[in-house]
Amino acid sequence: MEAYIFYIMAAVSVTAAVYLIFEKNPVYSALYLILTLVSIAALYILLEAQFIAAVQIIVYAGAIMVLFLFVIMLLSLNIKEELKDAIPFQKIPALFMGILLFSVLCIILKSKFVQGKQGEYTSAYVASVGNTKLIGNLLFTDYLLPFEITSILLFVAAIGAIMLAKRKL
Amino acid sequence: MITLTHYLVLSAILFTLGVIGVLIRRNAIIIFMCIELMLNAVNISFVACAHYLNSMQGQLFVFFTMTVAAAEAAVGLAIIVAVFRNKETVNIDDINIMKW
Amino acid sequence: MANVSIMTFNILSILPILTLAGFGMIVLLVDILSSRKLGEKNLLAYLSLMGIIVAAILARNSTGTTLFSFNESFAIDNYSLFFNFIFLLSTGLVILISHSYIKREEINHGEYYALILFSTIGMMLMASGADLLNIYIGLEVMSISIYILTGFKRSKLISNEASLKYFLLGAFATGFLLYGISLVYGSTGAINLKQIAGFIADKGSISNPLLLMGMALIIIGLGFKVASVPFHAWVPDVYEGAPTTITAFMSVGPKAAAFAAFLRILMTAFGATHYEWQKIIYILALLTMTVGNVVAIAQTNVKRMLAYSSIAHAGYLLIALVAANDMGMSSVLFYILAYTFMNIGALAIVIIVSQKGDEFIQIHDFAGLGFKHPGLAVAMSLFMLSMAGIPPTAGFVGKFYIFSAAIKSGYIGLAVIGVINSVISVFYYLRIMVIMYMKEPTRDFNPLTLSPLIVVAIVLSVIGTLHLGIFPSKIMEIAQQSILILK
Amino acid sequence: MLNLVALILLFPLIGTVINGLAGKRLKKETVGYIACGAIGLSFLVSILVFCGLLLLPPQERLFEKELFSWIESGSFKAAAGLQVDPLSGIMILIVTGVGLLIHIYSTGYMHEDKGYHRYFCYLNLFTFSMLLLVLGNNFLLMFIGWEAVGLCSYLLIGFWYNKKSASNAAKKAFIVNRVGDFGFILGIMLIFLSFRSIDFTEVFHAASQGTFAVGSFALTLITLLLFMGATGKSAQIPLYTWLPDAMEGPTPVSALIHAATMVTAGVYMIARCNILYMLSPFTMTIVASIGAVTALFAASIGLVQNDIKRVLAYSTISQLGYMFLACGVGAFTAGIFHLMTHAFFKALLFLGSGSVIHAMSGEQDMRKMGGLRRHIPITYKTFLIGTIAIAGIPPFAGFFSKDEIVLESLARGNFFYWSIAIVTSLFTAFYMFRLLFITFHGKSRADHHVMEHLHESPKSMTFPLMVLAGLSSLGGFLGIPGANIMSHFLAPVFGEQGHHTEISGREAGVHHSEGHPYLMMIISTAIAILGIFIAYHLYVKKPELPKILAERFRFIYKLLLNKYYVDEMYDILFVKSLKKISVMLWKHVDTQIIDGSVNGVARLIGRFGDILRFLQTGYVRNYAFYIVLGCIFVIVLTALGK
Repeated sequence: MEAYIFYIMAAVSVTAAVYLIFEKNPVYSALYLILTLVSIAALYILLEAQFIAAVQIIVYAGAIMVLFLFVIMLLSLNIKEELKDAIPFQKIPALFMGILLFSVLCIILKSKFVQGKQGEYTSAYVASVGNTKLIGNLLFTDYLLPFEITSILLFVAAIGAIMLAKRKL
Repeated sequence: MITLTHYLVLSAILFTLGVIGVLIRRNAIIIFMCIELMLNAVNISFVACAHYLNSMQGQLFVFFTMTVAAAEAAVGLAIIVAVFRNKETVNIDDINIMKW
Repeated sequence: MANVSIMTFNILSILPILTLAGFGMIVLLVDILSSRKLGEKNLLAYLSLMGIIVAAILARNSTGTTLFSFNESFAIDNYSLFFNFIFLLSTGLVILISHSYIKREEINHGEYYALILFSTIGMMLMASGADLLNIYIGLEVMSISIYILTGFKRSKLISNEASLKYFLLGAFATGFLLYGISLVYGSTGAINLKQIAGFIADKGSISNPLLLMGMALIIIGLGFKVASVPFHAWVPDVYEGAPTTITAFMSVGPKAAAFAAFLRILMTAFGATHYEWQKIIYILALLTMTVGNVVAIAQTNVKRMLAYSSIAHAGYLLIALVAANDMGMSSVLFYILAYTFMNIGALAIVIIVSQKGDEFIQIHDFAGLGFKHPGLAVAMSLFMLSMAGIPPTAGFVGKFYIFSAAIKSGYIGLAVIGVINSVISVFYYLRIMVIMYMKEPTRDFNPLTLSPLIVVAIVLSVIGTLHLGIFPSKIMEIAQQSILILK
Repeated sequence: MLNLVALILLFPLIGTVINGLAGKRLKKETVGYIACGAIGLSFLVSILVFCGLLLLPPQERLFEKELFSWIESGSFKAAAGLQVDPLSGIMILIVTGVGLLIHIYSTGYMHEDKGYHRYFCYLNLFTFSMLLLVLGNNFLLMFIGWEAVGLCSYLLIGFWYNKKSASNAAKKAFIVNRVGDFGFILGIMLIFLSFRSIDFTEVFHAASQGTFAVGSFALTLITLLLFMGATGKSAQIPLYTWLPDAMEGPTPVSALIHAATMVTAGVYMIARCNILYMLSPFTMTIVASIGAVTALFAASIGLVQNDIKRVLAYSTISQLGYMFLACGVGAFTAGIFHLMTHAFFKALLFLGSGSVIHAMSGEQDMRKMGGLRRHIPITYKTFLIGTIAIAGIPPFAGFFSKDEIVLESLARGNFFYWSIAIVTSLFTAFYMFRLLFITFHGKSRADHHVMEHLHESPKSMTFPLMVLAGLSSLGGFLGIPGANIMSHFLAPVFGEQGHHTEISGREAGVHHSEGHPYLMMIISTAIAILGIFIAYHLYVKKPELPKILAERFRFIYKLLLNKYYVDEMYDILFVKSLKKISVMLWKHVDTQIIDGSVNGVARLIGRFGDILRFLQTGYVRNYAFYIVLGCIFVIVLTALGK
């Protein structure tokens, strides 16, 4: 059962990703990306990361991609402008490069490697406490510093978005 | 039985697709989406590793990656909007006044 | 290593960061509350400077301690302290040179200073981060601020373009960095540098290709930030298009931060696998300095030329990384400090000489500066000589340390190539001097963008360049103590 | 008194700073007084220090003064320290003494120049750098002086920056020197690697204790690299090309570069490192051969040059070749002795030629001179003394020093060195007297415009000439065979052993040469007189003969006149061949880049830069492509390169 879900979701995400990179219309591309993100969220549930799966749907697929779509609509981009390619000679090498990169990665992934140290958060333990609660606990104890710094990051992003995109300052 | 390697290979496939997308697309927004795809591929590998290692750090890392991605999206799209204001295009092949 | 204390939660250790964040917000608040008159924003510069000074004082308080807080993910030690001072110094100098520049370019918004301060927070986090998460977050805070600052001249296409290029490529490279982190995490089960090192010590690294690939990808990600060839292509375009002050900023601070993280990751986490990364960095160093220097010769735009020269300098620093001995590591610290002075100084003069809209930044626009404004020309010559590595300047001592470190570790070939490269570099540094002193002026230099603050920055840079060249031993001693923690 | 040594450096530095900062606002006289005063005081202190040195017993004549610890890093230490011993004692006297005369001369020569203060600022800095080079007690400090001298020469040669040729010559000098410096700094690093120290005392002590075997690879490499630096600074084959061009600077600067400072640095360095060189016979052979070949080569070029300063420039190269020949055969004393006498007469000749040029309203071509003897008598007389001195006629200074080198080249070297030395001395006598005859004798060939302005130079210019003439006549007696003061004085530096072998070597050499040093003296004097006679015959008795000869031996004449086409050869070798390919590839690539580069090598690198910069296409996707390419490369390197 688990294996089926994995293969189906993996196939969906890969197919959607392929469409994303070959689709001419940016709106469709964005929609394919959302499809990929959702299928990845399903994989997260399979991996017992419910909180992350939820965040993936709500923040990524929900908020970030809506922002993308919004900008695409705002700029009302037409499809034609992609037709002229200034560096057409890169396409074939790029594909080749991608295949090469992938095969190198696979060779290494297929090779025998020692797995990392096992942690204390076994499935049973996580299930007994609850995934979200555990993440919350860790975020406000061990990972407080990055968590707080992230607030600065978001603040910077907000300033930046206003600075760069606002029509009049 | 689905092993860690399965997830890592899926992650590698998506990552590579993202890289190819960056290399061949000309629309800045789509390039940016491809970069998001790469980040998601990495996230899969994080969560999968966390799962198979009985560790929580991977999930936490993904949490932060998503936040960063959100911040990057805001800034990146703002930059694209700013470019569009001045140049009326998001085709990055046209955006090369600086070279050599 | 006297008193190593481990605390889970220690607010004192992040006081400098909090200070900078606080001052960043204050700057924004004051900007909103004060009137909209552009001319009256001097206060903001002084406020930011004050923030930097306060942060420096607070950072100074922790001199000599070694302290890991926040679940051992944040280190306060001599190493991070040394880098924090470099960051604060470079940020301070950049604010000094910014004041008149952003007025001239009409981008005098409070956000400018706030973003610079926030970016500095990111750098400090990178230097102090003892786990990969903190380093990553720090990198992002730093980079995103700089993406925005690069595009700060919103109405200028060149600035937009630089920002877009930097952003897309930066995000792309960060993808590789993250991928590397995830693989390292997967193969060791840890993101804390010490735990990674511990795991490698237990299990050995030879049988772990995934770990090595993770390491390689991290090197690529950071290699992008330090502008090593072939991950350098963004540098010339971004440096040229960014506001000149930001060019000064990003050629020093972020590069230093990336090197801080680089050194800490490689030495602390991957110290045991140094044979693996040394050969990668060996080749990167070789390519970086050669391409940087050779292409710099063909440039006519000063900012672009300095961009290539900054690539070349990253190459020299990578040599020290390859050497990986005490002398090499401490020379990285020393050289970055030296580079801070000479590069910001040089760009400050570029700012003064260029005019509104960054008009005059071709090399021949400097013609005759030597007669019209001898003071500026002498300072510029000093910075150029220092970059070319001619005694008695900081650049010479730094290069000497680096090459000696390489020879000490047995990398004689690399040192020889380094020296040849510094001979090549003389061509283009000298060209600026030749043009300043041996060509008749082709234009009127007035009005110069002079303000007391920028003069202070240049004087500080001159003093720094000379002091480090003539009395380097004290700083070198501090640098040597600073790197002890890495081993 | 020895403690005063820091003052020697301090005074020129103060002079530089004052003239550099405030010179623009000061009166010309004041600037001159400050500059000359600074060097004068420095000269006085040098004398005091020298006397202090003399008061010590010979074997204790080594004084070190550490100013502050300069670079300290782990086992690596370099102090900013000064060292006085007989060798540096002589050198500071030469540098400050001759330097002072040149300073005084310059106050007259440069009087009309609007960059007066700038000139003296550089000149003081130049002297300072040279003194630093000479006084430094470790290799790194010496290197700093070494670099600083290069930098100052760059500033001074390009002093008249309006002249395109001057600024080109300046760049050429600087960059050719940098090529040599590259070897020098590598040599220093290797010294540190081998000896764990760069202090003169420690390194030489370790070397004399036999740390390395004679002829060991490390030492040979070190000495060769150091010598590479010397070939750059002292203008030896193959890095000599900058020196003839260096005369584009004001004439007193040429005098300073050619006589007291800069070019002598290489000889000084080798003499300083004599222990290292003695331990590597292979390098010694190289040094001697390059010295000998350079001597002959440059002298032969000097035979046909028509520019008065150019003749002198080639003669400097040739004389430096002598010094290297001496060092190469192990006769360091002879080398230093010749360095000293050469400083006297070459300064005299250059200043004299400056006086001639001054009188001729800037004309440098000898063919437009002639008959100046009567118009500028003081210059003529002093110039004559200088010419006799360099030609090697007893009892003038050049005779003793050159004779010693000729002698040693046979005694310690071989017949080949000796014959080159002899032929060179014939050439020297010939071209120097040719210069003298063409310039001062015969009928005037200048137009009357110039003739009307013909005048003897002011006192400030003739006084140094007279002092130098005195030194050129008498300076040789310091090293007169039999009672050789120089060699006794320098003995502690060149080692008890070296001294010993020197004497025994001399005796052996004397035996070798049929037991009669005087015979050798007579031979060399005769050769010199022969040279003079030929010159006299060709240029005074039958002035039409040279032209006929030039016609008959057209090929050789052209070859010599064009300096063996070395510059052109470098051009073809490094530039032309590559240019052709590049032009084909990048036909539309502009010419503007070429203009920035300086010589062949620079252009070659610049070409690479041109090609590489086209990788910077401006397309983001290309850049991303490079990243991926690099990424795959790095991963493959990690994964496969076990």
